[in-house]
Amino acid sequence: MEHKNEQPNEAQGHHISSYKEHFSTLAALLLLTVLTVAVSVFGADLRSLSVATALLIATIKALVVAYYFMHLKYEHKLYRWLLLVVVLLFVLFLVVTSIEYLNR
Amino acid sequence: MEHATGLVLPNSGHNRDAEASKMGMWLFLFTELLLFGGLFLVYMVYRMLNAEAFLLASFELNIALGTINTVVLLVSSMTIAMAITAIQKGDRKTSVLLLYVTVALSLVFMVIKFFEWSAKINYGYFPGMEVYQNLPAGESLFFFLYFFMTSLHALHVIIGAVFIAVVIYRTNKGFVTAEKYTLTENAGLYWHLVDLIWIFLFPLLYLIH
Amino acid sequence: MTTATTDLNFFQVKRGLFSWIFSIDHKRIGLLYLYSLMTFFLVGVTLGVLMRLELLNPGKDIMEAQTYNQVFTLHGVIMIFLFIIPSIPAVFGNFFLPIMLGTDDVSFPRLNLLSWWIYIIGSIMALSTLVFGDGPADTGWTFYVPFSVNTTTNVTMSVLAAFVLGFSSILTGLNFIVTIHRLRAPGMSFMKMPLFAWSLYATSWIQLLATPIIGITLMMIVAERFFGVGLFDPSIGGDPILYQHLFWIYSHPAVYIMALPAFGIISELLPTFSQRTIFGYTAIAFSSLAIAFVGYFVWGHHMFTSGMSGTGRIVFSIMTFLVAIPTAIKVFNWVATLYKGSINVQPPLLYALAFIFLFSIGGLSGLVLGALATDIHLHDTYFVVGHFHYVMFGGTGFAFFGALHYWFPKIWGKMYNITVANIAFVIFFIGFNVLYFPMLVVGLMGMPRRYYDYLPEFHIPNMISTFGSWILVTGLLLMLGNLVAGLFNGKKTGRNPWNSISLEWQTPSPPPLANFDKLPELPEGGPYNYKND
Amino acid sequence: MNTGASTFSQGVDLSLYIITGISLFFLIGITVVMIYFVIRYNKKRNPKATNIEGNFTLEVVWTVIPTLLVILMFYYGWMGYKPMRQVPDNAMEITVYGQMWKFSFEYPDGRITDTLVVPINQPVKLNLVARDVLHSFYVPAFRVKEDMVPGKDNFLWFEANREGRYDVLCAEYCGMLHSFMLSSITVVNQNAYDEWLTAAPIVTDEHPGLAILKQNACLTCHSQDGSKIIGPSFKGVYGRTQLVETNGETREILVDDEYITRSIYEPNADIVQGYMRGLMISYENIISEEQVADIIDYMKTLK
Ligand code: HEA
Ligand code: HEA
Ligand code: HEC
Ligand code: CUA
Ligand SMILES: [Cu+2]
Repeated sequence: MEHKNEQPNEAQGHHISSYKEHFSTLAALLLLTVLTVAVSVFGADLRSLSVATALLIATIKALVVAYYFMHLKYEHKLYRWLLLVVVLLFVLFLVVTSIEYLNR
Repeated sequence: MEHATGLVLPNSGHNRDAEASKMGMWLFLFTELLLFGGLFLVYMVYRMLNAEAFLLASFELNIALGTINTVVLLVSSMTIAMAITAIQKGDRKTSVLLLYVTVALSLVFMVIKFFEWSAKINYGYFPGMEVYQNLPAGESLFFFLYFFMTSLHALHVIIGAVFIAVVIYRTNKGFVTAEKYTLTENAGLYWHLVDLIWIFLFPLLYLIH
Repeated sequence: MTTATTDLNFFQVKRGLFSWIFSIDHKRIGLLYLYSLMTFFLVGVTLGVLMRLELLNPGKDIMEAQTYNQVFTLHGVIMIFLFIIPSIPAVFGNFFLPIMLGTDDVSFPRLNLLSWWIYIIGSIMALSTLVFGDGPADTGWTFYVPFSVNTTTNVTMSVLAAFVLGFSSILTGLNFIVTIHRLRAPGMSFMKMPLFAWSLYATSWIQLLATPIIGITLMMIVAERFFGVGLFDPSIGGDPILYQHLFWIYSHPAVYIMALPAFGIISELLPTFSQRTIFGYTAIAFSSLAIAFVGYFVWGHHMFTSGMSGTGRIVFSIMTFLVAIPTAIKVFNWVATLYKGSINVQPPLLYALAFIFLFSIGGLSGLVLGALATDIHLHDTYFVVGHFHYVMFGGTGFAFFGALHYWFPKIWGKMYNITVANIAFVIFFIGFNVLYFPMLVVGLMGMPRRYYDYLPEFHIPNMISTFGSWILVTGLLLMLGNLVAGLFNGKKTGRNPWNSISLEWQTPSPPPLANFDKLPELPEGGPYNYKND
Repeated sequence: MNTGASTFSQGVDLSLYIITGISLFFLIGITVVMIYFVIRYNKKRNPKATNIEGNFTLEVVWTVIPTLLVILMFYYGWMGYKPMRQVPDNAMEITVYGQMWKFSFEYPDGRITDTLVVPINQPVKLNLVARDVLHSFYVPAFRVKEDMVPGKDNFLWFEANREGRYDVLCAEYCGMLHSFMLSSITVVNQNAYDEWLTAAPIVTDEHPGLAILKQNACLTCHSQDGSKIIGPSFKGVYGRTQLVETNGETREILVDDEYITRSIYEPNADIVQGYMRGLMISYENIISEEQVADIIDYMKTLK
């Protein structure tokens, strides 16, 4: 099997994010924060719906931080795969545990 | 390097390898994720078992302060990301300045957190206190988790701030340069993780109404 | 190509205690682990033998009930956290992984030294309970709440020790993953990597991703003991079973931290001693990853009687059976590797063959435990004790000693007495079975574990088992004695006494500080491609 | 293994035999093949090895066959277990209390016993209640076991189908005398059971206080003859002065009614010197004040 480019490599050169890009990222994150607080404060009677939106927004925010601030977007794809596996593993922990508890 | 003599291999473990340090940092962040993950699991189960109590207890937390702290952390995340950009461009001064701003923001975060905690402690919500002992079932669990999770997070904030302080020192000494900035990058990664955790803690503790 | 300017091996470059305990050479760190680990192992087995002595007859033989409880807890803690989890990765992984990858050290040599120090600190903390506080914990190595929160013995210290040891384990795993990604010799793709490296890779991922969970869980116990908030107390909405979930989310994957490196060792030993390629390289490599992944989702099989939901029990039982498949695949491939080989029967091979036999007994008894109906009967009986000694001692333990015999000439450049090693092996093997097989039997009869005293009908198997422990002691002492004798006056060996083509045998024994005196040459067509045609 | 004595034994034993059978087949197969190869392809007989990289068909075969076999094992295990959680409607209910280190049984009519007597061929449901820490109710002959978890309801049921006396063991580690936490189940025929039921509780001239002590397993920790077990002996305890530790301070105290009551309701308030905290649970909701008075009365007789 040939494994070209399988390894992340320094020689690939580093992406330098611009200040502007960081600034827009922050703007997006703040917007999402306002949104999630608003949903919670004004949508208090949505109950489980508001839990879902809060977690959804948090996940989006986390992805934005990871992709732009943490440069995941410009990293070798290995890193995205690993992160995916780790998150998947953790989510499966939660799922399996809830299967157990919800059927008590 | 311990061996001055002998054969030098192209893939030596004693070569400077920026990619390796970054990879190491990422792996370390994974362990941090799962450390908090364990707590999130406990939170999930107990919330499932005590939905109403968790709801009631979460009303006691101050959304305004929580939101401000969220904003503080997000801004600090940006400043450290910018510090990396600055050093990559060879602009050492700006980089250091931005790092200082980041540390300052971490202090702001801790001060606000401190006021929040002392307010709760004044009410007697700290584990072991009178009021806490008499809380209805489930609510005391919420406060225990609140203190446990936020203080573990605060510990990470402190470690992150110290880490950044080291970076400032090393940058000033000229060890961190436009070619050799892994240290700044790793501090950034760590700091973003602190932010990431908070991004989940905030809605789970303050917002879920 | 540069050649070595000096012939000094890594023992000779520097001398003195400090040149060891502050060394960042992976080979020295590996040996530091070996010496400390063997010390703790001897403490652990001594406790084991004492327990067997107590169980020789019903009623009190040599110690009080409380002492017995502390002894088996300390035995379990030492064996799990101090011996078997670090064992193969920390000793042989450290020593040989870089060499087998054709590099001169791990990616983070200083971090490597730090993990050894953390390991030592954690171990001292664990053993300090013998001297300080109210004696060693008496909870069993599982620290189940609420007992572990109520008891007055020194649980806090034991738990903190396990926490600290977890850090060491994480750092080693992290180091290995990065090393495997970054430092493979030019031309060694993942699919040309020795299987030992593959197994360490899978192991490291488990160490990295499961250990934090036990860390946080143990912290909760400590918090409980300080604040007494009742985190797991149902009367305020908590759930004692949640503790068990958290504990086993780590501790089941942990059994694969113990087993996978052993699988890696066997995959190295068999090709060398049958002088042919390994059968089914890809299957063996990927089954490690499969075990690592699926192994995360079977933790509930330790809790079948805890009052889990029915659905939970069924899910966990199915997953348990699924995780046996990749292991079965490995076993079949190993046996097939012997086919048409040119088999050279030497002590390391004997350990490898014994491994396959004993581990199969252990693993197959695991299947009995994985089935719902039978586990209800056998949970927390001596059947479980038999099961895990077969997999841990008969499996990982035998692989560890196999590896020690295999790499002994490489590490020290000398050879032990082969005949004595063979005799010791036979005694060891017999003693092992006499010791542990009766446990499976007495478990089926219904004797619960962690029993200081037992009903008269369980007497005979317990007696046989205790006799077995004496045979085992004889074998072990003979084996260790032979190795130590080999250290001092063994015959010098060359680079490659076993005629292997793996990279570590291309360098002098003991290796020089930089690991190689000439650029290593990867075997053509894969790591096990013996030239047989 | 001892012969089964309940309706579950068949299912459990069947799955045990099936799994063991398949396991033995593989174990013996692997061992024999392994030894054969070592002899047949020994380097003396076969100086030149042949490289065989692998065989895809074989890999598939030895993946699929074990998969099918483990599904079979799972299935039998599941079937043997399934009835264990389905309690028949006509089951009689008995509550089992587990505490360090004694089981006690409460019958529907309120009688409390140390050992269980049940009629043959009658489903019995046991409600499991733990008072202090985890315990596990284990009857090897019935092939049943279930943990007793403090603060949580758990249950177990069985239908005995052979007369006799069977051991009950505690199978979850619960502290110092875990291995002494034993009891027994006597399975009798319906007539004998009815007789046992209607027989008036054995009247003895036992002191009522002693009866309470026995019922609540106090005597597993407290002797009546002056010897130290886990707690202080009750002999001569009343009226004596002794050293206790209260909130970390040592003080001298007179053992009187008030102190004994406190010792029973809040055992961790004063710890007698030389003993461990946290072992004795509070009997606040278990022993009534009148009963405590009886106990005190009885203690006075232990000189
Ligand atoms: C090295 C450590 C190790 C390993 C590798 C394993 C491997 C396995 N274990 Fe074990 N286990 C422990 C260490 C280990 N275990 C410990 C320490 C405990 C007790 C903890 C405590 O409570 O203190 C325990 C307890 C334990 C229990 C809980 C028992 C109880 O308390 O009630 C169960 C239940 O399912 C179980 C199952 C298994 C299974 C199915 C495997 C499988 O992975 C085994 C797979 C192997 C084989 C199947 C054999 C080889 C294959 C063949 C010979 C081919 C033929 C195979 C087929 C046809 C499938 N183990
Ligand atoms: C790798 C892991 C490992 C190993 C190798 C062993 C080895 C042994 N164990 Fe281990 N055991 C565990 C892991 C292990 N154990 C665990 C995890 C538990 C569960 C604990 C719990 O329930 O919490 C357990 C529980 C356990 C029990 C059950 C206790 C109970 O439930 O009541 C018993 C009982 O016999 C036992 C016995 C033994 C014996 C006799 C050995 C023997 O192999 C020892 C053999 C000894 C020798 C081969 C040589 C000894 C040498 C000397 C005496 C000389 C010393 C010399 C010098 C110091 C110079 N062990
Ligand atoms: C698990 C063991 C255990 C059980 C069961 C137990 N005790 Fe105790 N008891 C202790 C211990 C240990 C102490 C000493 C420490 C303390 O004072 O709490 C003690 C102390 C006492 C004392 C104070 C004795 C003195 O010398 O001052 C009294 C009275 C007492 N117990 C009564 C009871 C009664 C009544 C019961 C049963 C209803 C009971 N105990 C059950 C362990 C037990
Ligand atoms: Cu009760 Cu063990
Ligand atoms: Cu397991």
